[in-house]
Amino acid sequence: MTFIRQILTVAAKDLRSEIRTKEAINASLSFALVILLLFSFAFDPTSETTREIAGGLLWLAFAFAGVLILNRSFARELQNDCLDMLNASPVPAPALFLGKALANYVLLVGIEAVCLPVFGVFYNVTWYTHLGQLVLVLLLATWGITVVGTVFSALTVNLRLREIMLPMLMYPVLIPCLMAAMRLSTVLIDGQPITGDDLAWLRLLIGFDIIFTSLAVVLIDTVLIG
Amino acid sequence: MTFIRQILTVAAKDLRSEIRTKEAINASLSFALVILLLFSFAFDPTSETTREIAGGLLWLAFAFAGVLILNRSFARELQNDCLDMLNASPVPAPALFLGKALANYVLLVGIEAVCLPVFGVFYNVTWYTHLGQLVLVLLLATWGITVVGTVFSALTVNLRLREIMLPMLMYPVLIPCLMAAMRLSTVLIDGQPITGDDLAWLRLLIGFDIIFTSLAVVLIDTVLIG
Amino acid sequence: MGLRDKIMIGLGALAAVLLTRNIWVMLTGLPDEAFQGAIFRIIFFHVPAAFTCFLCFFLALVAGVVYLVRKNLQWDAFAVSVTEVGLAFGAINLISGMIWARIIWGIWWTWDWRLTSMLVCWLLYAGYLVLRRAIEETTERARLGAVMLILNFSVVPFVFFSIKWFRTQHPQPVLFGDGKMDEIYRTMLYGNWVPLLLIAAVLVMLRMRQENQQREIDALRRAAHSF
Amino acid sequence: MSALAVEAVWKFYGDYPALRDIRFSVERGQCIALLGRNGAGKTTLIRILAGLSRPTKGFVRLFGRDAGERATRAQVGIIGHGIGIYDELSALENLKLFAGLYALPSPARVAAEWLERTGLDRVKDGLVREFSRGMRQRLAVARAFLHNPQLLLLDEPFTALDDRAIALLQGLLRDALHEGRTVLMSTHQLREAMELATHVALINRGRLAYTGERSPEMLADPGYLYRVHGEA
Amino acid sequence: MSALAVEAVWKFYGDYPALRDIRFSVERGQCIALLGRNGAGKTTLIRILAGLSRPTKGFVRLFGRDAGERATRAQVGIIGHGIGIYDELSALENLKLFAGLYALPSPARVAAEWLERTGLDRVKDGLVREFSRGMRQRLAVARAFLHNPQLLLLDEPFTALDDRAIALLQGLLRDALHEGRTVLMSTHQLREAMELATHVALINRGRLAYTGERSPEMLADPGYLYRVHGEA
Ligand code: HEM
Ligand SMILES: Nc1ncnc2c1ncn2[C@@H]1O[C@H](COP(=O)(O)OP(=O)(O)OP(=O)(O)O)[C@@H](O)[C@H]1O
Ligand SMILES: Nc1ncnc2c1ncn2[C@@H]1O[C@H](COP(=O)(O)OP(=O)(O)OP(=O)(O)O)[C@@H](O)[C@H]1O
Ligand SMILES: [Mg+2]
Ligand SMILES: [Mg+2]
Repeated sequence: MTFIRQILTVAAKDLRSEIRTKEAINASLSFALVILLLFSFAFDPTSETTREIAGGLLWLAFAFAGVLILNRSFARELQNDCLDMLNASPVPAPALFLGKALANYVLLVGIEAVCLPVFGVFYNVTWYTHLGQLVLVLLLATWGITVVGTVFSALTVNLRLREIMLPMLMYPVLIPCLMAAMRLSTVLIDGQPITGDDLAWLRLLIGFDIIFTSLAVVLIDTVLIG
Repeated sequence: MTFIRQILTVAAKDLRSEIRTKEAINASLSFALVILLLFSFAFDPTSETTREIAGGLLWLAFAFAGVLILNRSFARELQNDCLDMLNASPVPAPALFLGKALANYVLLVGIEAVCLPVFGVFYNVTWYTHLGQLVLVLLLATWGITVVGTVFSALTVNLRLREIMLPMLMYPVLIPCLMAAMRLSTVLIDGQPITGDDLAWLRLLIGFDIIFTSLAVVLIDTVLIG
Repeated sequence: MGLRDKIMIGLGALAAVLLTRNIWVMLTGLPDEAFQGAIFRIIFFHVPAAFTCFLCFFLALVAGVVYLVRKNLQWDAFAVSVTEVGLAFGAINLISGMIWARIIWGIWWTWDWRLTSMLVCWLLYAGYLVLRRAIEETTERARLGAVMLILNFSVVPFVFFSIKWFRTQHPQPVLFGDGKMDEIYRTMLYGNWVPLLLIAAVLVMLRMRQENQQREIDALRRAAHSF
Repeated sequence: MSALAVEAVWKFYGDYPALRDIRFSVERGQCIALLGRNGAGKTTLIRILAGLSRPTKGFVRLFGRDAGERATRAQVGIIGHGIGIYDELSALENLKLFAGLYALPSPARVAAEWLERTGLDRVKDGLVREFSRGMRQRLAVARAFLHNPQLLLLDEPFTALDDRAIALLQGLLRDALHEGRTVLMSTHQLREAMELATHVALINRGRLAYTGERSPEMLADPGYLYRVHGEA
Repeated sequence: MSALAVEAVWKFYGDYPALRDIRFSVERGQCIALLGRNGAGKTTLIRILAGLSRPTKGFVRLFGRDAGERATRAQVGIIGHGIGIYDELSALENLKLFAGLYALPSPARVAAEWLERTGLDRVKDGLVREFSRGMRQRLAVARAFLHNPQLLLLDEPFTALDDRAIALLQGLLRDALHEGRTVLMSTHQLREAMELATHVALINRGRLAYTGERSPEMLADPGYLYRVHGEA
């Protein structure tokens, strides 16, 4: 119980200070929109090929936007040495980690929720045919991005050139997750349900989430306390 | 003379604190590879349509790298209140701004220079047919990104102004610049020189650079000293 | 000259002899492959290099875990050395593959999943080195590096599992698969793996020594700088 | 059982020893002043005691338990070099946050109480970003005392405090000592420290040069310790 | 012409007046200690003097010129709450940088000289990130003195310094005063301040409560000023 309460406290704190300053949301959301907008000019949005890359484009935008949020996640704690105070408090490192991950998750899912309809309009696709399944894929893949991203955010807080270190280190790790998400979203946006072979991708997504969440929870203490 | 020397000093400082060793080159090289890798998942790079958006992909990668680096530019000065010391020194605010912009510019151009050949190999395009013109477009558009990004970076330091700027989301300002760059690069990579209609895009790029550089130089004092 | 140096020189010499002999046999004793001709011989480096690379990455994982348990910087030195050597052999695999591809397929690179997965793998570990470069403090570098190694290695299975869901232009496994490879080729393949492994071992030992010396130098510098 | 026991602690940054074989212990109800010149290793030691960093060799026991354990941490209050409060939150929000993290029963009440005790209740809804340095330090004090810690680890707590705030902090510390709680503080403001300290420890370049009770001459002449036991 | 003249300065943060109608002046060669409780407005005033913030009403003259002018800035040395040096650069690089920004003729020589004078020459190539708090503060002192400023604005300069470093800084300030340069410092370490100050100014909640010469009783009893002119 205390554990869950601590997670929520940390998450609420992060969300509150992000909503106050809007530093990350602002950059991240506007960047995602720019990507979608620009590519709607580059492609002929009515053509067949656009359909084929719909999922890819969407997840590319999310992955890029996500990094902007994740970059700030632990960096925010550097000011005034707040990270030390969190580490010194009786909050166990996994609770701290999960709290921060939860806050990032909420922000990311929020941004995705804004982007999806925009995407639908610009690219003239009916993305909501299999809304339930699409949301499922979205939630699963975003959790994968969040968990990996939050761990790497902790890992890179003290680095120079942190801003490009984070994506450089985290994207390769995320590739299985992103690939599955892209593939599944393309199928769903194309109006087909997830079946047969694609179920394997869904399983991959779930497996990825489980493995990395456990690894993160186990390793986070080592990352945070030297 | 002193003005230029001060610009260079500020730029050298920023560059030095980012790039101590070869680390920066390594980081940007792997960054480029990772981004290209992501694209290859999102879009099938062998298909014809992908050729058509080659310029788009390239600039997406550059814009992304730019956003990451620029976001940090003034935020870096917050630690230890360094910004105060810069503001208190006899360096005029425009010199400070131009110095920081220059450092960002060098970093970005460096990353781009690494990305281009890698892009050529992995996407199997001959990008160097009109090398001169391509470099010109690259330098112009990157300067646009840099100036706008650096101003916004300065804005994030000042909470009060940021709230005012909020309605105007940050990156959409860059859209004209990016669109011109994408269009021109696609043409050049396709092996054609810039002619006729496309000259208008080039003019837009130059106009964008001039307008935003002047605006930035004029406004920067207000942004930095409250 | 210490025992270590003697072992190193011995192993190096052995590797050189074996390698010369193998190349000699490859050039004079082996027939050209039916479809691919002379270039096929590149396989004797291409494949063992890949195996050596994977072995190194696995050892790096072990070293990382042991470091986190023992907190002994020797293990960290081993982890870097073995990763660097692994990356070198990975590069040999990639580059030999690219040359091969250029000759057989006519292009340097295609986004075939086999090729891509190898590149992903290589980048994962290159990331580890970039991360280390960026951290000055030795203990912190070792700790975060070890974490990174564990995270990296857990992606590798995903990367290689998903291979099943793609059609690849790259040949399917012949060694552990249905085993269509001629006996002589296969013997040579394994035979050439031995000298490559020896070279890897010597390189790892050299790098480890250098790493340890570097640490001592750093400590002296810090002591000189301290108040 | 000592409140705090440091046993043969070494801390290496790479191969450079920032702490060398430190051993001492502090009993409940004692107040120990950790002294040493700039760069001696005080902060390094305090971070190890707070469980923010692990010793390379040796170990540390707080109330007989490991420094990293959760139950131990709930007993420790910390003021570090950085104030450890959030600029984007208000004073009240900050304290409520930490009360929540320490799982106190009624965060809001405790937070309000400590804002009052540190004289910050008038600015409780102001964002910390707008606070003066001393106000921030007061808030840091409130944060450290919030959960009634049995052990207080204070790294230069008097920094930036005005005379009243120093008196306030000294009062709080005195109360804590009377209640049998333990205090370890590092500071360069020797006078303020000596008034409180029952014991002193002096570190010279990572090595413990002196530990013992605070003698009357130390109170009368704060420089005494450095002259007698410090380096040339 | 006064070294520093503050004329009817008001500063509002929103509706809150952080400074109310402050007026005083300091002549060349004087050392004025700016005192006041936490949140009184000392830092706000110093930031205005340094040209980092503009007064809402009134104005400030340094050597007869505007605070924001470039020529004025070159004459001012500052130590603020933040140390104002870069963590990712080495001590030497930091000083060379600032020497460059102040357009000094030979940055490297000046930087080396000041590293020596602040006792940091042995760590000159160490990254500031690895410095202890006191070492950082010494570097901040070096940075402030580097360009031989005619006016020194010091906001709590003694923070985190050990006895030796305090003596060093006091020595530097004394030399500066002898050379006819002007010093304005805020601090809560009254003893150290009073030893140097020729004048004092006391701010109470944004209002100037007292200015005048430092009298002998202030030196003997640092709390004197607060008791007589401070608020209840
Ligand atoms: C850059 C391009 C290439 C890369 C990165 C690459 C990568 C690899 C890797 C990692 C392996 C060993 C792993 C495994 O056995 O599953 C391998 C094996 C092999 N490669 Fe490549 N390869 C490339 C190009 C080629 C080309 C062009 C050919 C020939 C057409 C080729 C033929 C083979 C063969 C026959 C094997 C042995 C398969 C086995 O028995 O497992 N490779 N390659
Ligand atoms: N992260 C680090 N990496 C390398 N060296 C470090 C690090 N942190 C501290 N040190 C070194 O360890 C030594 C002790 O530092 P510490 O901060 O503990 O000193 P201190 O006693 O707190 O000094 P001060 O009174 O100035 O705060 C110093 O020489 C410092 O340079
Ligand atoms: N950016 C700001 N926005 C709003 N109010 C501010 C801001 N900065 C300072 N203040 C307020 O102005 C008043 C004076 O603050 P200032 O920092 O000048 O105090 P100070 O005398 O330096 O105190 P200390 O000794 O604690 O450093 C305080 O009440 C503070 O809350
Ligand atoms: Mg310290
Ligand atoms: Mg102040």
